[in-house]
Amino acid sequence: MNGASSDPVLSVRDLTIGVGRSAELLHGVSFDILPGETYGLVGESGSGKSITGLSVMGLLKRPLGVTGGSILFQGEDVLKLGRRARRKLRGDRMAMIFQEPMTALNPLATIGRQIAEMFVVHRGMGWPEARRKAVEALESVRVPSPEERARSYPHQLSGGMRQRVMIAIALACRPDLLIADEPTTALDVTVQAGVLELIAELCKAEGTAVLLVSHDLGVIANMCRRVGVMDRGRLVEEQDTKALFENPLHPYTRGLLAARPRLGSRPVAGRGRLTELDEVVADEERGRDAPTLTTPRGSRLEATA
Amino acid sequence: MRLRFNFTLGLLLALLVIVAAISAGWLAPYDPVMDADLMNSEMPPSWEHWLGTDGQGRDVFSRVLFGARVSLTVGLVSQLINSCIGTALGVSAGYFGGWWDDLVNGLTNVMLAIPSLVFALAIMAVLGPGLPSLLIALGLTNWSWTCRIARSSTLSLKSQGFVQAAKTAGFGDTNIMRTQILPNILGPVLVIATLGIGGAVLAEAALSFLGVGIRPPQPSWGNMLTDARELIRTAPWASVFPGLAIFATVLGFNLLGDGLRDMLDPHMRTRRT
Amino acid sequence: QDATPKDGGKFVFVAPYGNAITSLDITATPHTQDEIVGKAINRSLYKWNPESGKPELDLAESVTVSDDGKTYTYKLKDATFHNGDKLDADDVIWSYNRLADPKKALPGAEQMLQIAGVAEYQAGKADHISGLKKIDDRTVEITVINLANPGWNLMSNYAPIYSKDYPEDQLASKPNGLGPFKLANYVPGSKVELVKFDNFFEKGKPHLDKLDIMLMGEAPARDVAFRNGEIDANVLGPVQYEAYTQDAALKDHILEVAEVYTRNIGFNPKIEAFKDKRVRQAINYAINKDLIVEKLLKNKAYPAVSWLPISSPAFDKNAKPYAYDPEKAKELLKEAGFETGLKFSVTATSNESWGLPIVEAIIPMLAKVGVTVTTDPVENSVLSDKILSDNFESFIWSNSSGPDPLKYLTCFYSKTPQNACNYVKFNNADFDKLIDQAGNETDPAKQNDILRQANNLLEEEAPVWFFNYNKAVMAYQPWVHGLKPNAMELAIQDYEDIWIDDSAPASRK
Amino acid sequence: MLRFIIRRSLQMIPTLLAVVLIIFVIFSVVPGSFISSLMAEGRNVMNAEVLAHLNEQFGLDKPLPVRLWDYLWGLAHFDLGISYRTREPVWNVIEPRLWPSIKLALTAMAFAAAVGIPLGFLAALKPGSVFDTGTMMLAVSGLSVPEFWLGLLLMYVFALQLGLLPSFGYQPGSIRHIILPAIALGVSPMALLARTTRAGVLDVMNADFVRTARAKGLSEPRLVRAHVTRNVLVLVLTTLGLQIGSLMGQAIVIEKLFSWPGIGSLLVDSVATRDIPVVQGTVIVIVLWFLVINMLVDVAYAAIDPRIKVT
Amino acid sequence: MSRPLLEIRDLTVHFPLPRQSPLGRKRTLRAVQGVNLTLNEGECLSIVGESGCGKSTTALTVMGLQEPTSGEILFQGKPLTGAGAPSRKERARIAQMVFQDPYASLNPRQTIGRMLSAQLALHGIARGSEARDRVAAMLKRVGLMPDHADRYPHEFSGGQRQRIGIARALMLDPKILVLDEPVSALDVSIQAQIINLLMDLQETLGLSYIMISHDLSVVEHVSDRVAVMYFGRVVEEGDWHSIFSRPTHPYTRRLIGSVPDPDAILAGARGVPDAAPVPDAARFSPDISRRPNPDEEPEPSALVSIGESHSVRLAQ
Ligand SMILES: Nc1ncnc2c1ncn2[C@@H]1O[C@H](COP(=O)(O)OP(=O)(O)OP(=O)(O)O)[C@@H](O)[C@H]1O
Ligand SMILES: Nc1ncnc2c1ncn2[C@@H]1O[C@H](COP(=O)(O)OP(=O)(O)OP(=O)(O)O)[C@@H](O)[C@H]1O
Ligand SMILES: [Mg+2]
Ligand SMILES: [Mg+2]
Repeated sequence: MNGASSDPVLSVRDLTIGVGRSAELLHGVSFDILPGETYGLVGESGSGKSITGLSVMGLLKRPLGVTGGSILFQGEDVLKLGRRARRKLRGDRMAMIFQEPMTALNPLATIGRQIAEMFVVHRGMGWPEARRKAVEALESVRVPSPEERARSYPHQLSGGMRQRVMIAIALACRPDLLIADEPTTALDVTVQAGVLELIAELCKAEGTAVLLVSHDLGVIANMCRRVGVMDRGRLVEEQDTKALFENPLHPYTRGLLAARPRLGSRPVAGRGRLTELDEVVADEERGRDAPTLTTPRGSRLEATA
Repeated sequence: MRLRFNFTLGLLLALLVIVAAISAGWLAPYDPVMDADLMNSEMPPSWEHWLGTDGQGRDVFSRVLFGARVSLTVGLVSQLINSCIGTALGVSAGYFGGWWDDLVNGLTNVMLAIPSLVFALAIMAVLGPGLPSLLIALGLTNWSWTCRIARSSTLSLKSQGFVQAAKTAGFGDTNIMRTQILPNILGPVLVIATLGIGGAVLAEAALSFLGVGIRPPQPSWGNMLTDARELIRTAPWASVFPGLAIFATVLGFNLLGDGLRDMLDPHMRTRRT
Repeated sequence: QDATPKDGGKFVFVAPYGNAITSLDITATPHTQDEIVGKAINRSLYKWNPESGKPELDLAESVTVSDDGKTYTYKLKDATFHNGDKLDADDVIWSYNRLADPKKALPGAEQMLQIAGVAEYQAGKADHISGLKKIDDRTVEITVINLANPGWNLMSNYAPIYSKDYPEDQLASKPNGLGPFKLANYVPGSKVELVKFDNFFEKGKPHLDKLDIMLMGEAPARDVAFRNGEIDANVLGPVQYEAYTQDAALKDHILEVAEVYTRNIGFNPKIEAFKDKRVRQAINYAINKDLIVEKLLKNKAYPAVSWLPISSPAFDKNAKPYAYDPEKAKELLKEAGFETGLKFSVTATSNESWGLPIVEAIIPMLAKVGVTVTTDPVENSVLSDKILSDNFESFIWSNSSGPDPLKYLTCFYSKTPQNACNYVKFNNADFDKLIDQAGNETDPAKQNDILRQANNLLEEEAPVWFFNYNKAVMAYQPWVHGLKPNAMELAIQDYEDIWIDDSAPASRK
Repeated sequence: MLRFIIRRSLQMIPTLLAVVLIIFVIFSVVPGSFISSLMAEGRNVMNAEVLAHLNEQFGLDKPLPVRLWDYLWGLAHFDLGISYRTREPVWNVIEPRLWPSIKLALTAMAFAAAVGIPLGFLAALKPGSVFDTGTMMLAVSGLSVPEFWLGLLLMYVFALQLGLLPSFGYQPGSIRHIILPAIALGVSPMALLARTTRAGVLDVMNADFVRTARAKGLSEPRLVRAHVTRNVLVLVLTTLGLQIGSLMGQAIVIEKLFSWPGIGSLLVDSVATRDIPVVQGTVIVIVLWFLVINMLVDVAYAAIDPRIKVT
Repeated sequence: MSRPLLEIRDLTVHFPLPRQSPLGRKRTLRAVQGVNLTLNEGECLSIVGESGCGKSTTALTVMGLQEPTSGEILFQGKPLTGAGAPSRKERARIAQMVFQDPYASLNPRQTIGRMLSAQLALHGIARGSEARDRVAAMLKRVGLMPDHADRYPHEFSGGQRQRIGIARALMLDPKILVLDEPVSALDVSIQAQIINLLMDLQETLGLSYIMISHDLSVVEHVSDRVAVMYFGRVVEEGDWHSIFSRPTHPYTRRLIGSVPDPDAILAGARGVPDAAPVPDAARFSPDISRRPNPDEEPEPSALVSIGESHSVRLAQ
């Protein structure tokens, strides 16, 4: 923990998430995010990154629920807030961007309306004014011809554009905390870079703190000053990015870094084997107790099995 | 919770009916046709006749039991025919596409546009009343939903890796349809069939009402209900019990189908295709 | 019903058979349902008098018969059509020509056959009917080909007098008749609303201002509607009959009549066993028809003795129906060699009084004497088709058997073809002789004697299982008067005589 | 839009042709004929010559293909032929039945939608609750009762016992007369709609964009209003359309029971009397109704859902 | 070098698009346009490019799962498509495919063993216990346990499923393996295992690969040659080293530039290597974010050689 110049925006303490009361998916995770800071959360699929983000927003769906710990947002434990107060926070002071830009927007409402809604709900504006602000917001995320775009529907936009719209929505009320859950994984590589840059730039300008969830170390390296590594429901390591890459402490982190081929690292002649995770870290060393409940993310068909 | 309860209830009801149908011969205290005693007609439920007697003096309980046979045969067999036709057409149309798909699609639309009751009525008019005609009439008129679902499922399965893989492994088209596609669409088809069983039982009743049902004196719930509707004031038991039997059966299979659907695939809905 | 009729008010009647009215042009349809409406709108030369049981003059005030008994001269009444036209001799001639016209293929053609020259006209050998002659505007002369009273034919509701000047293509939608009521509104498939025709030729009639005829085929629904006061008269089925007669509030307003139908199971001699008189008799012995009539028909029928109904003048009051005697039946079957193994199917519609329920009831009874019966359920139209094309083993049907005994016994005359009405191809020389005799007998009493013998012979021969004669029953609301026990068809009423009293609810005033 | 309607109308032609063909074939092999139905009452024996003339008059003496061709030729000129039974043009027979039928279908559907959709919605908002379980049981029960049985029951209760409503019949202007048959007819689509709506709401509530809306801090009522309702409507519309479309054909039993002068009872009567031109005509009308309603549903889709373009 | 193992000549695949109106113009989607590629024995050819550029379509055509609109595919000089094409069964011995989505590429209702042995039976290679043995051997070869044969797909993790996918593809001893994004659905930690497995197999079995991927670091690691596809066309092609050291086409450059590379970033140096000299760089189409409209834009030139086994497509 480095000496904080100011109080953290978000302070997650011993957060435990479970299914009902029986199984734990997240075991006592703690981290802080300082104002204006971008904090990265990496880890492999199912390690609990998304549910961490969702629990901060208060969007966990039944049967999932927070079973212990606290989430201090600007010093206030949001878990103790009433539903109404919690809702007031959402979108206004903390916002979230999701992974899948194709389905995250209401297909039946115009882009403009979906952005403007933020101003109506949180700023009490009338629709015409909110709509004007929405166009401005679109402009700020560099959507070309924003006037026109405000009138289009999500399906008329490309994936990258939609993700920009999502950013516009999330940042509309200038929140203090933005949770970006794999915001670019579904996008083409060439588009990814642009979207990430946009997030970084806007948040910097507004001093918004960002919790960036990703499984891509490249993305994290690019964006974050500090990184937390998650493995099977635990935060196993937290370091400054540079330090992490240079000197990973936890064996799992080491494995993660080693397993990835790096561009330009191949010798001109021949090709070497990649380092596999379990060559670096033995299973016993890595997992104390594995999370009890894992549903493989599966296809629809699988559910019929 | 709700799901499990409803499904269990459905399963119980369906099993009850099936057991009743199978063991009607042992359970029924009287012959449903020959043990008619006009002297004892329209007797209320009593120790000798648990559910009373009908206008002909026949034991309602026995007739309800034997009626289960007919009604269930109608439901199960006609749905089986529907499922076979619908699946065969739907899978082949979805798999092969092209003109065959267009043809099947057109036919499905025609079948969907002619109300099945109207169609069944016409077929019954040609074949005359009786169990075989009923099976044909109801079996030929209700496959369009199965076909649609089978087709759309096949379309989405067709592009999946394992079907493609089977193709590249050199398997023939029929083999692929049989081993790769069919097992995977059986779930939704089963759901529709289960829901359809109830529909067929009701259709049998409706056709009986319109005068083209099972051939008397063979008892079916539909014709028991139709015959006894005049007696609703004087001998309500003669129609209430077959009515309840229909209700319980249709309810049972509907709950079963709903439950199956929820269990098999929570996302399967009859969407636009 | 003996108080003086009151004028005014509305009567809501119901047409109980099937649902729809075929056509408002009664000449275009042979269905009873349509007669129920047609009777209000149209008039024929004769009409059926339900009280006397005979045809009587309707549109004519008098008739003179020639000495040879074949030429009738009618003096027409001063009657007006709904459109204001006056009835004259040309209308009668035009109407009968139209009915007989083979190109028009009208059901009423049947009723014209007695008129001289119709055969030639239909064969295309004459351009008009020679037996119809206009004497003057109000006098018409009709020549017939036999000695039978032409009233039997010309009273038919299917043979009404239309105005010759009225456009034919309007008849179906805007009928124009001589009847007591004219059309106000027609909702196809639902009801016919009629209003009083002020120029009706019988002075002082009709009494009602309005007549609604609702169409309702479903007996339980009709029952609810009647009890709910939505309709003023209800033709009852057996179940309602029993319920109504036991209901203190309803039992005093029930009209019963023995109709002239004989319900029977006809045996097709195509089946070897049915050629044997003993088998046919055995079946008659084996079935307890009294019980069926009591339990299934709730006594809304009279167990049949032979073919002719009780009301028939040729009915033998001393004749006894076949008794229920299974032992005797077994004996007869044994004699005939059908102790076991006799099996036949009954072609039947779903009619409650002469259809499948009856067959269902006889199945166990016949099973007891070793006869196996199966059902062959058909629709109405298929029943007649199968019977007329000899495509059946046996059938259960309800056939007209009156009021004219000679006409209906002739159905068993060996020369009557199966597709006319000898459905069971009955062929008995003794019976034929009696019919021939009766046909040549002019003295009605003697004729009836001969027919009585024939009818008894028929019972002995048992070409059919004699089941019952229909009892038609109508319940009516207490405020209704003037309904008549029409043995031909109870649902066909002389609407001009119906009236309602002060106790009627507001909706009927 | 107009183009779409024209195109869809043209697409109906093959479907209609197929329907006509099917019905024609079925009724050309059906036992019994119009002629034999005339004799059905067992009393009026019509003479053979009259019958022969009747056959000739209706072209029944011609071979089947010729009859089919004549029929199609007439159809191409919007001529449905002459009814055997009434001897009037078929359209004149059908036309007065059309409005009562449409009225009944629409009223039944209005009832079904007004009750079924809100029920489904409420049930889905509290999935697993007692209300949900109860509603869905009720819905499934609604699908499990034979229609005529339900109709009779309604008649006994509301007309006879309570005396609230007329039990049968059709009055052009009367709302009271339509209530019972409409309810009897509407119960099964109501149940279906309740189920579809419930499933639709659950589906939509699980959609990603609803999570987005939650993340935006919308209150539940606002969320339901602004984001769920329309999306559910899109899912429900198909069922709604299919139900309205097939209601006219499904009404047969109810129309018969309540003596409702609609297309369905006309069809049954015509089948019974083998009045083939009217059977053909009514089936065509029923099918057309289905197709037109479905076309309208597609138009409605385009109005609600920007992703769908009708061109 | 001897005759190439596989040649793709002038491959074009068009898909019909629904007409916008009944009388509207017939529209087609040009998924693949005039693609020429060769694959030599024992080589790994990678195809990279953004989503929708026609990579999978090309692969499916090679597999015979998609009919080409025009052009031909030759295997050892014999056509795989068109009139003289081998039957589906014969073809199965030539090329097999590993699919992108390990979850969707296995039939959920078939045990692994059944799926694998059915192939053997179909081709008359082995039956009964012999087939079982072969299946067991194959499972071992891809790093699974023989008793896994009795399991259903849902009982495996993603990485295991991809191994099964590979086992299935290898069951018939094909010469060519087409890998359509074989690791992109997998976790980083598992990716390495699968890539290593694939490389091992290639060496021990002498297989030739066509690999489709958008992950350039993986591509760089395993390929011998690389083809960059862009809107249905190959825009740059060459041996891996030329492509990664001298990316020339603007799209290739951009692709390499947008790979988030932690080392480069942390080092503060995010550079893309210099392009090879081309006759006239200005002729590249400036806006590369848009699908080229074939009616407006000029046809690009053929591939132009810009170095030893390195060629690029220029705009005309
Ligand atoms: N609704 C749920 N019910 C039960 N378990 C759940 C539910 N949602 C998530 N989980 C489990 O919680 C764990 C953490 O899931 P989470 O979505 O946070 O993973 P993640 O790190 O975001 O993975 P990914 O990279 O795949 O998005 C996983 O084991 C997952 O199976
Ligand atoms: N069966 C088909 N019918 C119509 N269009 C198709 C079909 N298959 C592919 N396409 C279209 O052809 C184009 C090329 O598709 P292809 O799948 O080859 O792309 P890809 O390069 O593999 O993309 P990705 O990386 O997303 O898998 C796409 O625009 C796709 O939408
Ligand atoms: Mg996640
Ligand atoms: Mg692809």
